[in-house]
Amino acid sequence: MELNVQDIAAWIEKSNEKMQANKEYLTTLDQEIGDGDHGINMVRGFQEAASKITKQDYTKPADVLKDTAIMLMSKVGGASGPLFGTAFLKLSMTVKGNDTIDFGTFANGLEESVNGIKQRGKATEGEKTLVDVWSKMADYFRREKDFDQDKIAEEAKNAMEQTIDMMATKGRAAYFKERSIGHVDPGSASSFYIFQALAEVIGRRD
Amino acid sequence: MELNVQDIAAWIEKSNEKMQANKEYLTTLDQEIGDGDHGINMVRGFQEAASKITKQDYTKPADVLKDTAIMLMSKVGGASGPLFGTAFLKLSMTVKGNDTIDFGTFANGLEESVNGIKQRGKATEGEKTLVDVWSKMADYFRREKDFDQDKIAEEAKNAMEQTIDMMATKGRAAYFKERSIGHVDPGSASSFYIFQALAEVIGRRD
Amino acid sequence: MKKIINDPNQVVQDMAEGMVAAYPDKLKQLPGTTVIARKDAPVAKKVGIVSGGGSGHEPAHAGYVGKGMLDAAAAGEVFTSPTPDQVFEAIKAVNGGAGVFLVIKNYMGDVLNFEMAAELAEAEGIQVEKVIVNDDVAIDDQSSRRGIAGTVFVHKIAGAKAEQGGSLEEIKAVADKVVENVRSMGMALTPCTVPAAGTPSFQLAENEMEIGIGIHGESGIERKEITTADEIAKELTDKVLHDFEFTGDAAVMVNGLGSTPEMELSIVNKQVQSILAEKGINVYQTFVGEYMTSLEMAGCSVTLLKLDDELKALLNASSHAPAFHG
Amino acid sequence: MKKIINDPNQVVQDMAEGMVAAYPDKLKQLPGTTVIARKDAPVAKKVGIVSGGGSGHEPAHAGYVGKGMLDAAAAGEVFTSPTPDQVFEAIKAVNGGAGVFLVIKNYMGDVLNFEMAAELAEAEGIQVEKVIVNDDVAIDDQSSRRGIAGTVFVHKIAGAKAEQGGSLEEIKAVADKVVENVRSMGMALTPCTVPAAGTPSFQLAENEMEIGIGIHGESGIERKEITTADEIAKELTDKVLHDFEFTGDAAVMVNGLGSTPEMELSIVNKQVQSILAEKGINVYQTFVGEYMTSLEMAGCSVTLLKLDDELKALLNASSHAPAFHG
Ligand SMILES: Nc1ncnc2c1ncn2[C@@H]1O[C@H](COP(=O)(O)OP(=O)(O)O)[C@@H](O)[C@H]1O
Ligand SMILES: Nc1ncnc2c1ncn2[C@@H]1O[C@H](COP(=O)(O)OP(=O)(O)O)[C@@H](O)[C@H]1O
Ligand SMILES: [Mg+2]
Ligand SMILES: [Mg+2]
Ligand SMILES: [Mg+2]
Ligand SMILES: [Mg+2]
Repeated sequence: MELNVQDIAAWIEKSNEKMQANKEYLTTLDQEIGDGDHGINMVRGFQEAASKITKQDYTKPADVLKDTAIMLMSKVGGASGPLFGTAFLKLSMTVKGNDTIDFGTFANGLEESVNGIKQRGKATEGEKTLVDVWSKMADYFRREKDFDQDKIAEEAKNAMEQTIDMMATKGRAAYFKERSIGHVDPGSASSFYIFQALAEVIGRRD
Repeated sequence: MELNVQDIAAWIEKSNEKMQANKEYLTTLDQEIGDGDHGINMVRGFQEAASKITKQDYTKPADVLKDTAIMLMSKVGGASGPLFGTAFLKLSMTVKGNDTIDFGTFANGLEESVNGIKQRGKATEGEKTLVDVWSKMADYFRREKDFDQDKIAEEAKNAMEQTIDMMATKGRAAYFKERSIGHVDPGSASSFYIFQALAEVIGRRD
Repeated sequence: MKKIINDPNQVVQDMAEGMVAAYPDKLKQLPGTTVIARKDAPVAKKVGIVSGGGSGHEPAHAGYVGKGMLDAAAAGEVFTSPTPDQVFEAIKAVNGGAGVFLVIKNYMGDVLNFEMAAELAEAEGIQVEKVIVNDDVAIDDQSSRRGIAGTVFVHKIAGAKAEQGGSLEEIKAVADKVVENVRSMGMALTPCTVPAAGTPSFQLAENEMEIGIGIHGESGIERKEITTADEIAKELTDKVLHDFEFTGDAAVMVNGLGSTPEMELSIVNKQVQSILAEKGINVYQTFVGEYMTSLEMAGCSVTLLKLDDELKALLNASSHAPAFHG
Repeated sequence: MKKIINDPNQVVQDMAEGMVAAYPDKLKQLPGTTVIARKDAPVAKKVGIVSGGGSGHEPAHAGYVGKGMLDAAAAGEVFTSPTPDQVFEAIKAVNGGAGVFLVIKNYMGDVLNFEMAAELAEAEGIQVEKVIVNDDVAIDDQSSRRGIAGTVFVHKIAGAKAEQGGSLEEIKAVADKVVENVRSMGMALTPCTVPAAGTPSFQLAENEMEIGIGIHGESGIERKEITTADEIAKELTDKVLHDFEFTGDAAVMVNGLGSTPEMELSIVNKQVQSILAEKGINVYQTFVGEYMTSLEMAGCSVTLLKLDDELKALLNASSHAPAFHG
């Protein structure tokens, strides 16, 4: 299976729907170990990305991803904006020129995304940040052969849930040290929604 | 019956006890139609007056009354300080030189007090202020022949209660216009305690 | 009650000491009182300007003590007028021989206690004049209108006039002019808690606000459902404009009552300015911030002062008071 | 949620317009942004100073825009860093040819977004330098310490240096010196409510306080039972003194987080000053008030800045920013 430009556009739109639906939940997570704006930030960014994408005609997946990256960087604010923006920008750069994205290319793109996030945020795995979801997903894609709706969603969910027991050492949550343990990392939760949205797009195609 | 210097001192001390005991109630009344400090103000003033009087030896009732007036003026603050101060000062001036105070002299003193309060506060009867209690008590003393514990307390209570149905036109309560109706005037309540204290002193003597 | 205090009965004393500790070169506390005066008071041959009132209105009144503004501020207990002896000490401390001018807010307590102090001072041969500020248009009857945020303009302008060597009569005249030309109207979203009382001054539901509020934590003239900042600004401004014919130049103050974030004051200011522009009133200067508060009450007031050339010049004159820079 | 606002999604825009409306001669809003800049920006040949961050810290940051302090402040959504494009607009607007200096508070969001903006600016040939302020001693690990009230001293001193014609390198050097010599510690009695969230950022019982609070409505490092102002002042001051050896002269800031009455800040200041006097630290200048807030949070922070002659002169230099007078 390969993802075409409609699939990628649907991915972003579905991600937006999920952010809207879970805005309050994300904000609650961020109130617990952050400053309570993560839901608001993600909704603002994905709302703008989705509406930009809907308004425009694209021929290449990379262009959808790039516009998403730009909208996230320029609308989210907060730590998560540049990080998610970087993720989509790296993905876009990897698939540049392609009409469709095959599994291997997507896996490469995710690897680039993770590297980009880690570099920008100076964070690594296990620090209770969105790195923990993106990195686990890159690993998973490297191991697998083809897109699988259920497995992608499940893998992302597991990765998100594994942040519960971690102690934050990056981002605002790090200020709480031990007190950060026992909560889902907000950025990991929104990352999970992004991969869940991807899984649903794949499901629609199957 | 005549009131001697011990009676007058006891009056002030008993008034103080009543203010202490009803501080919260007076404050609640003032929260309803004022700024919520009347209990605090009265307690501060009578506390100082009582402790000044206890510490000192007096031979003349007028001196006790004068010190009370000075303490109320210089410790209460707010509208009620100068007004109660004036009341006790006028009383003191009327009985100046006397070793004891007979009923008629006390009645004259109260009349002077009412005039003093009215002049300072530019208020008259029916404006829902402490004038309403002091004026009713002056009337009562003018009508009667001798100190009577029960009647004094009863008369003062009635006067206080009559302020409930009045609409305030002086003091902070006046800002509330019709909304001031239905509440006891705080200054009338504390005036009632002063006369109740007087009644109890008389009762002790009977 | 959540407050950063030591003893509810010591808040005014502690505050006075803390204020002087912050500005030891500018301010002094008169011994045995909670009066704060200019460090260099009395200034010879200058009329001394004294104001004050209950505490809880900070930065009023001590924050306005300084060259070009007040010479002394007497602080009473929270929301309670200072007693005559305290005001009398303030008067004596700032009398440089040219007399003393009192700026009194129109509350029975303030008026009575300041007047008694004035009598004591006059008995000692000190010439005293006064103005009673009643800018609050929430009250219909002009004689019982409260003095609220507009008082700060009186402080500023009377203080500037004194600094320029104005006589007691000249200061009285210009202060009267300010009082005639200044109007305010306030509202609140929450009550406040007097430290010694320990409980909020009134209760308001989550969707309610009080319109026509004073600065003593009392309820307002009218209780209403909360509305937008634009509508609140409009209601306050319209009431002020309805009461007095503002034409030409004006100074505007959007004053926070204590816990209203400056963000919200700016939002209110935006609408106030657009209403004034629409009416053709020329805003000469705007003040947005906390000038006359009511402890931690949430809410704001809008004040307009009609300006002529004299008032403009005096408003512009320099002030060294910690809370008013001009 | 009780707030005087119009639309939770419009608060920053409304506020920016309201601020400029208050100081139309001093400030301007860059079109299409919520960046506020000096009216006369760019100032030719002067290094432009840009700061900013999430909104909700008013008067920071736009209140510090003015001659002698910042050239522009970029305001993000409430408690959310401004995006790179906004900061980039600010940088372009204040670049008078001598480069631009960024004062960034040490939050991942601020750092990332400002750095991206710096990259965009450098790509256009604008020279950019920066300082990252991390004065909050509540956090042990120095590299992850937050920037809080001490940032205002960086604004003031970097701004003064730029006004005096300092080069980008000289400004960087003096800003670094401030960051090395400034420490803060805060506490809170209540949470605050982000307008778009609508619910308080955390819950605190009537008898609880949070020690080691930031300025984004987050909980602190430690939850404790409320104690007296004196003990609170002591805890904050001791923590600051323990982290850095303050000797000689210092500037002190007792900063209110939003809804703390000035009365309480003065009471805290009284004790802070007496602790410093005891330790033989000479207080050169004190600032008591709301300088770096967290919406309507109740609480305060104590900041100390060790001063040498250069820092004293720059702290003393004149500032025309609406919220900082010097
Ligand atoms: N250094 C970092 N590296 C990677 N992710 C980070 C880093 N710092 C924060 N994050 C992520 O950002 C999320 C918070 O985003 P958000 O609330 O939008 O921004 P802010 O923390 O600025 O308020 C965290 O839950 C975490 O997943
Ligand atoms: N003009 C007046 N004349 C007589 N009594 C007055 C007047 N104004 C107020 N009072 C009395 O003072 C009382 C309020 O006293 P208090 O709360 O101590 O002072 P304040 O109103 O200054 O807070 C009122 O209940 C009323 O009885
Ligand atoms: Mg956040
Ligand atoms: Mg009262
Ligand atoms: Mg009072
Ligand atoms: Mg944030």
